[in-house]
Amino acid sequence: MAVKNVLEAVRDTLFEAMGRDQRVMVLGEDVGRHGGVFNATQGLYEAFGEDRVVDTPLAESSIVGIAIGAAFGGLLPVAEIQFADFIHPAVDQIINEAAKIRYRSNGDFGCPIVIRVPYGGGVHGGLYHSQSVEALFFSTPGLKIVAPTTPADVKGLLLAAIYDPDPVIFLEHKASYRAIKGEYPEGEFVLPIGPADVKRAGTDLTVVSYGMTMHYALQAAEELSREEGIEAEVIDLRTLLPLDRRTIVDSVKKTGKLLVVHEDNLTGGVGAEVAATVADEAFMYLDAPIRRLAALDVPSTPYHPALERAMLPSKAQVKEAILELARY
Amino acid sequence: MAVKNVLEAVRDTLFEAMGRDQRVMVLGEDVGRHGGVFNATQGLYEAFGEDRVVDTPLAESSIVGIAIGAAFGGLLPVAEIQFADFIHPAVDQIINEAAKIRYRSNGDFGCPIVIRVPYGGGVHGGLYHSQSVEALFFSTPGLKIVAPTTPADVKGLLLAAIYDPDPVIFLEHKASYRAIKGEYPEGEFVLPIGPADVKRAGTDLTVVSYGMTMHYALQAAEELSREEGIEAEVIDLRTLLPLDRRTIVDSVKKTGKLLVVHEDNLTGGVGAEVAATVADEAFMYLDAPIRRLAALDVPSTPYHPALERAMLPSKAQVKEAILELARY
Amino acid sequence: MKRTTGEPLKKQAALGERIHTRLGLSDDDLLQMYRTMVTARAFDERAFILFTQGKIPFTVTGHGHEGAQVAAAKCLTPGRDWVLPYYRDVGVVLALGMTVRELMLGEFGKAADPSSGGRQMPKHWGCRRLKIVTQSSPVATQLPHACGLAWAMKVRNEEGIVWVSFGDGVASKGDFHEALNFAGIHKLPVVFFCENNYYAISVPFSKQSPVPRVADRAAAYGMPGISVDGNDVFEVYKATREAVQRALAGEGPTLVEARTYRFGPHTSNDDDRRYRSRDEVAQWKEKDPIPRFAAYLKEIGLLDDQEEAAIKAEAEKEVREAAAWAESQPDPDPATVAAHVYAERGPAHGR
Amino acid sequence: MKRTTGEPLKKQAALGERIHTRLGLSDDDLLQMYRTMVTARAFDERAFILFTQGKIPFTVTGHGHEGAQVAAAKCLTPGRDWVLPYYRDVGVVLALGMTVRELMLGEFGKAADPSSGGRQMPKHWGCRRLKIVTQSSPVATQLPHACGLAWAMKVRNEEGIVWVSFGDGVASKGDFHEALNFAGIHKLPVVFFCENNYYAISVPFSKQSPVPRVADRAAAYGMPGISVDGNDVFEVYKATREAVQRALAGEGPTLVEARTYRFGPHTSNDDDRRYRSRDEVAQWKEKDPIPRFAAYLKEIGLLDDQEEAAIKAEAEKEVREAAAWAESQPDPDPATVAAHVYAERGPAHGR
Ligand SMILES: Cc1ncc(C[n+]2csc(CCOP(=O)(O)OP(=O)(O)O)c2C)c(N)n1
Ligand SMILES: Cc1ncc(C[n+]2csc(CCOP(=O)(O)OP(=O)(O)O)c2C)c(N)n1
Ligand SMILES: [Mg+2]
Ligand SMILES: [Mg+2]
Repeated sequence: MAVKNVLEAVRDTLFEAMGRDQRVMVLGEDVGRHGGVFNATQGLYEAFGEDRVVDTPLAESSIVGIAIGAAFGGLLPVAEIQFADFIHPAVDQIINEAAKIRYRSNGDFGCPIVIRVPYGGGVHGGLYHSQSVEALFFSTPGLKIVAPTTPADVKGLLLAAIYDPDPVIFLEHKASYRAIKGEYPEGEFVLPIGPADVKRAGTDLTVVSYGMTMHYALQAAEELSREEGIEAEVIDLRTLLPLDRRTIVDSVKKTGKLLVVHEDNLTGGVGAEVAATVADEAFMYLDAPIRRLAALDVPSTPYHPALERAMLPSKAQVKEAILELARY
Repeated sequence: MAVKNVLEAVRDTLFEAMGRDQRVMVLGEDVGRHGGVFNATQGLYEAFGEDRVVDTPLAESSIVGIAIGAAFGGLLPVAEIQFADFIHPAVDQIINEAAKIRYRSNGDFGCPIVIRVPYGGGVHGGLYHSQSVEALFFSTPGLKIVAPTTPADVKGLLLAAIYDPDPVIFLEHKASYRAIKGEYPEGEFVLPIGPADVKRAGTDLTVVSYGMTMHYALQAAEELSREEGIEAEVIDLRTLLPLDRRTIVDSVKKTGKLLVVHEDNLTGGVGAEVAATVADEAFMYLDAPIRRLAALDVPSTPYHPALERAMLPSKAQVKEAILELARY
Repeated sequence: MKRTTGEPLKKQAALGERIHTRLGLSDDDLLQMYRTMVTARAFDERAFILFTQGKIPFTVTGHGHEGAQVAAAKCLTPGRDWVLPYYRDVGVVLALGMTVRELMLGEFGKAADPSSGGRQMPKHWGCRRLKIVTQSSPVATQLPHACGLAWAMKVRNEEGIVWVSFGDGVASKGDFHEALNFAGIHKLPVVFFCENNYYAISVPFSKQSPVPRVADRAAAYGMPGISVDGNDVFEVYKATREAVQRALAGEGPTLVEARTYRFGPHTSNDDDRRYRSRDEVAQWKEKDPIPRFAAYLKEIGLLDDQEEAAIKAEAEKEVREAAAWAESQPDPDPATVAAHVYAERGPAHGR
Repeated sequence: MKRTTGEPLKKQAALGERIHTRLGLSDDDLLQMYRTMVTARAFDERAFILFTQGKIPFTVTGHGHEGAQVAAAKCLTPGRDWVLPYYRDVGVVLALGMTVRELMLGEFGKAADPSSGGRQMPKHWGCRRLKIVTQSSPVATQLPHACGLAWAMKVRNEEGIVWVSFGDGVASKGDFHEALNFAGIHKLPVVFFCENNYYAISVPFSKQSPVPRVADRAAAYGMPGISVDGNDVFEVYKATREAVQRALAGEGPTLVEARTYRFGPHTSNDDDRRYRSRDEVAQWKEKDPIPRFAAYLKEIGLLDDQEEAAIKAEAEKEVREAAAWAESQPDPDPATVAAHVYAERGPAHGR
């Protein structure tokens, strides 16, 4: 198997999907000749032409709205929102339209679109090139949200998302694009949307995460295993919505402790739902308070590296939080 | 003191504020000559003229955007979004602009706007005249969200919101407009944004809620006190953001049990944050799993009363949940 | 209703220069259009009565718009063209082939309501069979959908066009701009059909628009903008048909504005006396498209007073019976409330 | 730099018919404008060097836009008018009175950066003192803010106007439409200033706009649209001044389009060779507004080669020194990261 980074995985998966299925199209700002500001669509324009690789005007609401219409018309559109921070004008089309179409039509219409969204901080992008937006969409039944951060997960879930009959927000952590490398499965490789992935088995506590902080958790868990003999079970949610409560609850029933980590800010984040679920369904198994580690509750990530570091959760903090909870 | 309903409280408070302070203005769809589709601005146009009571075009993003600009210019704008279900086009202006202005300008600029938002179901409004949108904004530091549902709370918090130097989303439950009556304090009566209100003291369990379900909880608590001798402590959040964690945690430390109830759907709702907070900060005091009761996780409230009833939490369900948890 | 004498046909022949023949409309076309207009009117009147009787909690009517609607729909080919109507377009969906009974199920929000099984408010039609796209209530959102559909038709080389309607207030919204802009850039086969009734609820057109005509906005999108008397069936038909032909010919989108008026309140929740004078309403009622069209039909001998009354009576009977029938149909089963949040099974096949 | 001989003044007197005198611009005005243009250029060149050196993680430049920017800013009255610039407008904010040192603090994101204390990316200026409104990065959002400000000025009877700038890509967005629509309806004192450089990152204007000029969109909003050669300082000045005068006279908003070009990549992250031919760039560089303005100044005797070089050297020195100074200033204190989420104290007093 080839080793690729996350960005290559996105691009190659799009290339494969478009090559195989005429219905797949991509649209967004600069996705055409430019190949995307992160190069995620590089080569598609040359290979598949301007009917299927569409440079849209600078107008996010219409990017999603056009994708919805194209899906009605039988295409399988993959829309790119250039940065997660610019998805907000499209919230109406995503929440009130895409996510409600099947329900409101009593199943007569569906909305098989994918919205690719580069997100996340740690890239000196400041307030508007760093945001995590999962909480914004997390209370939206009808929508699916996936956030894979290994090349294999990216491939398997992006293919699944393209063929999913419902709208999928596909979150790509910008910091993972080049930093995270791994095996890239050849050919048809589809992962189900829904199930979380136990990326590391353990017995002492459960760490639930996704995105870049999941990688921090994995690394910290390895270190703590070596250094302290602490065995953390690390669950990568991968799919945020619908949430795989079962895997989480089962794990906590085994370990008795839960730490949730995410880069999104604390209040109202996905971590709250994970914690609330466990505080209900695994209450009798809990040996310690449920801990959450997340970004500070400030409006967004500041630009200067010193402020940025102070705002985002770090690997060191994740390690410390695991250690502290393990010792509780 | 006069007894008024919630709608009258909104209207009369706006009238008082505008009469007292030239800077206060209202803007929105049909707020002028019509007086608002719920009559919440009735009489303002006649009393204060079209410079201060502005019928805007049908364009929610600009309603909020114009309010922000007017605030820069020294006014204190109160924008009305006709139904919560139509706030989505304004999400960018609310989250990326209003909530981030102070932070991004390092305190140089502020954004003293109020966005009044009639919300909630049970009024046969179907998918798009029933939504609860608090979860959408709840992960937005820099923004304040209040949701009072007694005439006195409405007055005190609306006045506070108008004078608050930060943006405030003011949620008005449509079903409370006429159904909830109570004393309306005369003259200057301001309540602080932030503190939750213990609407009923109790010892057996803590019920945290807001909006119409808070009234269900209050009624159920009274009934269960009479019928079963169960004493529920009912906390009305009133302010959702920033969340008054202290009052909640202190109450649960006393009662040992927590039920959170809201009309918004379960996943990613305010209830998750309340539960997660308690599962961390009051863990040692908990005698039972933390329970949440909320609307079904479906895209929105269906139109037909039979479906609507099946989707929304009822007073009977609240009562049952209290009873069950008390007996746990 | 069948015609009983050959007389009017003769009369018509003598009037070869009449506008409808110039437009290629046959006698049958005219009568069918007239009947649909009358049925639409009767349907909405019945719906309002049902509301007043407390049998349904809400309705919204297209009173006054029927001429524009039926004329526009006449230019469309059901099953070929995608249609995105808005909540006043009862005349459109009837003309396309939704039945009065289907529509009545929607008014009651019954389980068998084809649009939504009782999940949407009345008048939010959707019908895959007829390529009528499911409607939300937030306005303007359907305009980019129309562009996406047109894109799909274009790249898949499918014959047909996309027709999307909306009110004058909608022209204020960002989605209107983004959609017309995209359609203009790519010369998409879309007909943007604005039913300008000069009010967005209470807000008069002058507070929505800095220009006197919605069609004046078309130039900014590099497309023709045509404003017509929306109560004149033939003007609307002509403008819409030309727009459809342009679209079919690959010449791109058109913005058609049909200037009309809503005779009733905005919805059953509204009281329009708060913002419109009775005089103004009365003046517009004189331009009512139904008597006006009837007058034309009479002039050319296609209709007489008796037939006019019969058509009306028939329509009223049909809607009354449909209402009674629909009322007796099963309500949605509360056990289905959580169905169709997600597809029951994948993978996607274009729906 | 002081002038050393009286010669050119004489020469100028002989040229009473020159355009700048007709426009009411003095020699001092011209020289001040020229210096600001050169300083803006030097500032951005320095910023790019800092990026290349790895001293700052990011920058964005206004190369090529300086003529339009300085000419437009010349029409504004600092402290009276509200100004909402966008990220290329280094020439605007310099002209209004932000200092090179202040701007350099922004490039480094230093604690004393007046715009944001290092929270925003460089070039996101805000400065209450000069009524420069805090900028976000999402484009077009500032356009409705401009309307709100204008509304406030109007109802408070404050003298002045609101000037807001943006790129050509922004005209595609919903907020553009909603803002111009509102300004048009209420004849608000706003000047909408579009710097059309024919690209939104890589997307050419032809894929953003169905009409050849941004100004062609103005008619839809009932306002004048004026398109000028953005590299001609006098054309821009004239059009903007007229727009300001209209606004001051209560005649409403204007859309001014300055057609120009960006000489460099979109930002320091971009490689424009992926989407623009070097030929195209070279052709536009021949229209560079700085040498063009210099040529005019030389023609009227206000500048010679030596002075030209001296002004450039002076500007380069100023920005180099400012960069070194700014680099040495304190970084933001991580302990302040949670400050200014909410106001430290109320109540609101208009900020
Ligand atoms: C985004 C949004 N905002 C507000 C509303 C509430 N609303 C429903 S219809 C309407 C007025 C629409 O006016 P117009 O477009 O002229 O159509 P008309 O009803 O007059 O036919 C408003 C404001 C809505 N449905 N959607
Ligand atoms: C809402 C939004 N979407 C996308 C972006 C990313 N982006 C930044 S600048 C830009 C292009 C802007 O082009 P234009 O308006 O022509 O201004 P220019 O940069 O050419 O001066 C884009 C797409 C953004 N900042 N905001
Ligand atoms: Mg209207
Ligand atoms: Mg540009």
